[in-house]
Amino acid sequence: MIQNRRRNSKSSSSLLSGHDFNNQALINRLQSYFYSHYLAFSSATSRLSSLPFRFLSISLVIAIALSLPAGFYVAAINLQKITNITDNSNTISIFLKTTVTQPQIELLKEKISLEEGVENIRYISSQKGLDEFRIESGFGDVLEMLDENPLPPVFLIEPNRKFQNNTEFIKKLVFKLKKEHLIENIQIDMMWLKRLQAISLIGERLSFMLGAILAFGVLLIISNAVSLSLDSRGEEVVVIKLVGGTDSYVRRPFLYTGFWYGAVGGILSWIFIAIAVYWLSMPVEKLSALYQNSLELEGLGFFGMISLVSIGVGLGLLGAWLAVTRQLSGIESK
Amino acid sequence: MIQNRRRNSKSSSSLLSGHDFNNQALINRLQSYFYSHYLAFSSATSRLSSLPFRFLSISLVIAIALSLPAGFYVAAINLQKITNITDNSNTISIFLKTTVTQPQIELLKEKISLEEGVENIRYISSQKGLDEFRIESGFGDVLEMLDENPLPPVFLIEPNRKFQNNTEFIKKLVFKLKKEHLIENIQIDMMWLKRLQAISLIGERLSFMLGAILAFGVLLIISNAVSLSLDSRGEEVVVIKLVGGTDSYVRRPFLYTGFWYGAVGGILSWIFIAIAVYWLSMPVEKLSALYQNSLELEGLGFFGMISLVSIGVGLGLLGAWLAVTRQLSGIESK
Amino acid sequence: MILFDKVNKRYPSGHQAIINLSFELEAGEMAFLTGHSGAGKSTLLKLIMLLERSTSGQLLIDGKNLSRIDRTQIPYYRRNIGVVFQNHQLLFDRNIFDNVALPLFVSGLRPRDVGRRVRAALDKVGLSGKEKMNPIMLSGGEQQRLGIARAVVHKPKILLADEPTGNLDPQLSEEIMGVFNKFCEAGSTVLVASHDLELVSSIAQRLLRLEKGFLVEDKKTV
Amino acid sequence: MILFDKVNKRYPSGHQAIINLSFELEAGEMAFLTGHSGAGKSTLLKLIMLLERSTSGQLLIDGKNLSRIDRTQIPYYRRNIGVVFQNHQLLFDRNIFDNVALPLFVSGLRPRDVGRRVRAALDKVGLSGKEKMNPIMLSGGEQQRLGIARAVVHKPKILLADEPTGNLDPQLSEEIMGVFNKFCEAGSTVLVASHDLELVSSIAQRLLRLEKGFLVEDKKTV
Ligand SMILES: Nc1ncnc2c1ncn2[C@@H]1O[C@H](COP(=O)(O)OP(=O)(O)OP(=O)(O)O)[C@@H](O)[C@H]1O
Ligand SMILES: Nc1ncnc2c1ncn2[C@@H]1O[C@H](COP(=O)(O)OP(=O)(O)OP(=O)(O)O)[C@@H](O)[C@H]1O
Ligand SMILES: [Mg+2]
Ligand SMILES: [Mg+2]
Repeated sequence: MIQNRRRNSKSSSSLLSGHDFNNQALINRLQSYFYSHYLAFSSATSRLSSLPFRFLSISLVIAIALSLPAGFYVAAINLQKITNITDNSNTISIFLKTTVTQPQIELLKEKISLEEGVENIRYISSQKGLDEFRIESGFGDVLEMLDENPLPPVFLIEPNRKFQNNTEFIKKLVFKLKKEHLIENIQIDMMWLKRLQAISLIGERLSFMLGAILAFGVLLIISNAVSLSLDSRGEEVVVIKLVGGTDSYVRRPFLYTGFWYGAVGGILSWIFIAIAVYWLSMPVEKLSALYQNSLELEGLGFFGMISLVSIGVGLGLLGAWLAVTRQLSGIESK
Repeated sequence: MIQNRRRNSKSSSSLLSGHDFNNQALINRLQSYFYSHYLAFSSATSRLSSLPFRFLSISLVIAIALSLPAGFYVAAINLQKITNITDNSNTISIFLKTTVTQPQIELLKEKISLEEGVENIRYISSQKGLDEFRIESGFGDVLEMLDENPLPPVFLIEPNRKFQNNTEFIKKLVFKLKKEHLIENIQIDMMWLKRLQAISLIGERLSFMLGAILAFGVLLIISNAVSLSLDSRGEEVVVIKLVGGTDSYVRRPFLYTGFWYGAVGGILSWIFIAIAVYWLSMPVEKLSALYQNSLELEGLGFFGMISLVSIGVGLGLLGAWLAVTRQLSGIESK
Repeated sequence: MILFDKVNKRYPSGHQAIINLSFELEAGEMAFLTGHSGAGKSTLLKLIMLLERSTSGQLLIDGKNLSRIDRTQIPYYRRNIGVVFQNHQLLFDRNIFDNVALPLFVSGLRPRDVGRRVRAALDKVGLSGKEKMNPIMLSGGEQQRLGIARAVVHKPKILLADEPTGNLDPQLSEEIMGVFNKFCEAGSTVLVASHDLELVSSIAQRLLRLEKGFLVEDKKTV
Repeated sequence: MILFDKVNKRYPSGHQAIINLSFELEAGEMAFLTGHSGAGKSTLLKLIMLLERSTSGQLLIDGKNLSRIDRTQIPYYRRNIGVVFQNHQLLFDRNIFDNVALPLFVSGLRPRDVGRRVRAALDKVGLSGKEKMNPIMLSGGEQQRLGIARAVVHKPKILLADEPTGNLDPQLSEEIMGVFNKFCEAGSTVLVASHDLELVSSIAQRLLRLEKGFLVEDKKTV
């Protein structure tokens, strides 16, 4: 044994090889590698679960921060969906005089549907129009304040596919219909549609802005949480370095900590949004069923959930990594 | 000296008196009390300023969290202000035919202003009306998408104060005006006003909801920050307790820490909102100047700033207090 | 001044660290506490400090029954005791002056008296002139002496020291014992836990020996 | 195995802790390091551990010049050294087993070998059967022995000990010295800093004495 050491002292690199167990098979090295990951994972997990209040409160903060941009995103895609339903099919709106009677409407509907190029005609009474506006603007019960219904009865005409983008033909059709004395006005596309598009555009812009600000906030929160919890475990980092632990060995449990914060924060935030969508979707669907319009609120979906949790995990890992690296760089000089 | 101690050992309460310096004048006690506050304050301050990155990032997180409900609040009061301007004065809107000419308008204006009970009459061209809608709805540049201006030219009539709430009189006036062939329609209050009211109502509701959620978040963030930074100073708490420090002595520097987090977070959040209001107010004021309407965006103001900073400080102190108390209760059993 | 009457201490883990211990120390008396590692010396000192509560028996300090002192009174009680801890218990984020001044600050001494007292205490242990340094820059023995300075700076009625010379060379150890001796002569009660039998036996004082929680010897040395 | 050649160490504060120090320790040799408090003993050990870098001079360990070891190589270098720290450096949020097993885990030893080795090391210092306890529940001397167990568990080529018996009674101290001696006989190089002149002089080994950073004595005891 002593002879062996004497030999080592000549081949001076032996001290730095890091392979203390040269005759150990690859499978053993893998085994101990995974074991060290398992230890880091279980130490991070048991530490977090030993302070459940703190763990949940930090995760909750992250969830709140993640929910806001995600919520704006969901609102924006739903508004866009509403506008897209009608927007693609270049609908013609025919506003009737408010004095029109039911038989007159039946007759006019019959007549228009026989016109060349008219694929489909749908009647919306002023009451239905109001309901529609109510859902799509989201102003719900507040619309009750209106003294009288400001919307006229409307025919919605969907032109035949081959004439869809033929403005010349549509102009002709409009000119022809204008002669009808029951018709007050004809519009290609409805006003409120434009407004909804505007709202959804603003919503999208806001969600990007807020998203950027809040993602930055999440990063700050997580890296602060990890860096503060590193402070209280500065002793641990020092001792592990003293007995020959590498930087990545030190980093491992903290990365798992960041992972858990981010993952649980992401899942909580997805749950928040799912609850909000569910809560809003019931009245919307009920109203849209009123006039055979299949408007269904869209949640984040499976892909969205995966993205949200991934973003949370990514931010968690990044925050943890930043915090540990900052801490480690200050240690070696001690 | 020994005799003195012997005497003390008979009057057994001396050990617990806490008044080691019985002959010390009141002024000295006050001096040392303020000195201990000064020490706690300066230790908290120097500790925070020695880690400026962490201090700023935690304050920034708090600022973001405070800004969101405060921003919603500001938006809601501004919307309410817009609606209130016209709402109080029961304005009558006279929609003219789109075919009306400038001389006709002048004549009609002259005629109406001579009617009994008409205090004030203002003309809004369809272009101006569109601009007005644009500002007050906040849809700005997106309105450019409209194919044609859907708004008619309008007279706004403000009835004489004594007829303000006299519906009988107003009905008579409307009936009289309706005979005028240039007038298309007369409304008491405008549609968009109702809608704005609706929006501002929703905004208010949202700001309360979000405000509650985010205030909770701020509390969690601050108490976590303080409780984590207490962990890393658990040693300090122990040593101070060992040499006879009272709970309030231990708590003091941490309360100052919470104070700083909350105060700086509140001030930053006020700055964020001030910047946003300034950024939005320029276009709004320019447009409102167009037709002698003194619409000025309102910021949080001095009182609002005080409130915001106070809320921040309150939450900071509360969070710190919760964290230290939790820590302290675990120490004595050691 | 210190009276143990059939005191028992059982840790929550079930270990019985002090068993049926009785002895009395007069005011102004000095005593050494020895015994093997794990005998219960530190536990005995912790009971006096109210860092641990006895499970049974009476413990009277200065005539006051410790079981009647509640949580809010503990800080005021501790201000009458100076302790040298086995693991020093220093604050590495404050300089040496602030470490020593801590007992004075917590009891609200007038600022202008603090400096004088702290310098006097540091002088006694041979650390004068290092006030502005950080304890992390001190050698093990210097840290231990810093702990001693903090224990004596507020001139406590009772001085407890747990292995105060474990990191000191024989010469320094004797000097420190001299400091304790002077303290005792000034009227304080001094109780020192130590393994250094050679040092202990060289001083004419009372000696208490613990073994597995029992008091097995109580004699005057030399 | 350990070669100091005109080594100087000056701390950033300006203090010159090691001055022009030269000596050599053969592989398998055992030596004691003594000197007054603040003489530079811990600093010397820290230089070998690469906890501090020398300001000038050559320091060769196992033929390797330490100034050529960069930051990423330090962990692998340290795995060949076992150290008993003056302030123990234990982790109070892990149990005794995990504390001792730490050097084995960081170097990636097979899990099934860890248990056997840890129990053997704890047995050597008289702490067997306490694996599941927390270090906070140990007496000062038991904590010191825990630190010794951790230093020897991975059978290092070089064993450094800084005041390893400061909290131990004379009998236990001798037993621990026996452990170090066995280690030395098995081929390790052992360097022990100690104040306990009595203990040191009772063992026939090399003795290095520092004074204010200078090496003032280098002799064989007994
Ligand atoms: N918090 C605790 N929980 C459980 N057991 C404890 C605790 N503290 C100490 N012990 C046990 O009580 C016994 C006495 O401990 P104590 O610290 O009083 O010994 P000591 O005489 O000071 O020894 P040393 O000289 O080694 O410091 C030891 O066996 C120790 O393991
Ligand atoms: N980080 C540091 N910065 C400045 N000075 C230091 C630092 N560490 C130690 N010193 C000084 O260097 C000198 C030697 O310290 P060292 O710890 O080597 O002494 P030692 O021989 O181990 O003493 P002891 O027996 O008391 O542990 C001491 O005077 C100490 O104040
Ligand atoms: Mg002890
Ligand atoms: Mg030392």
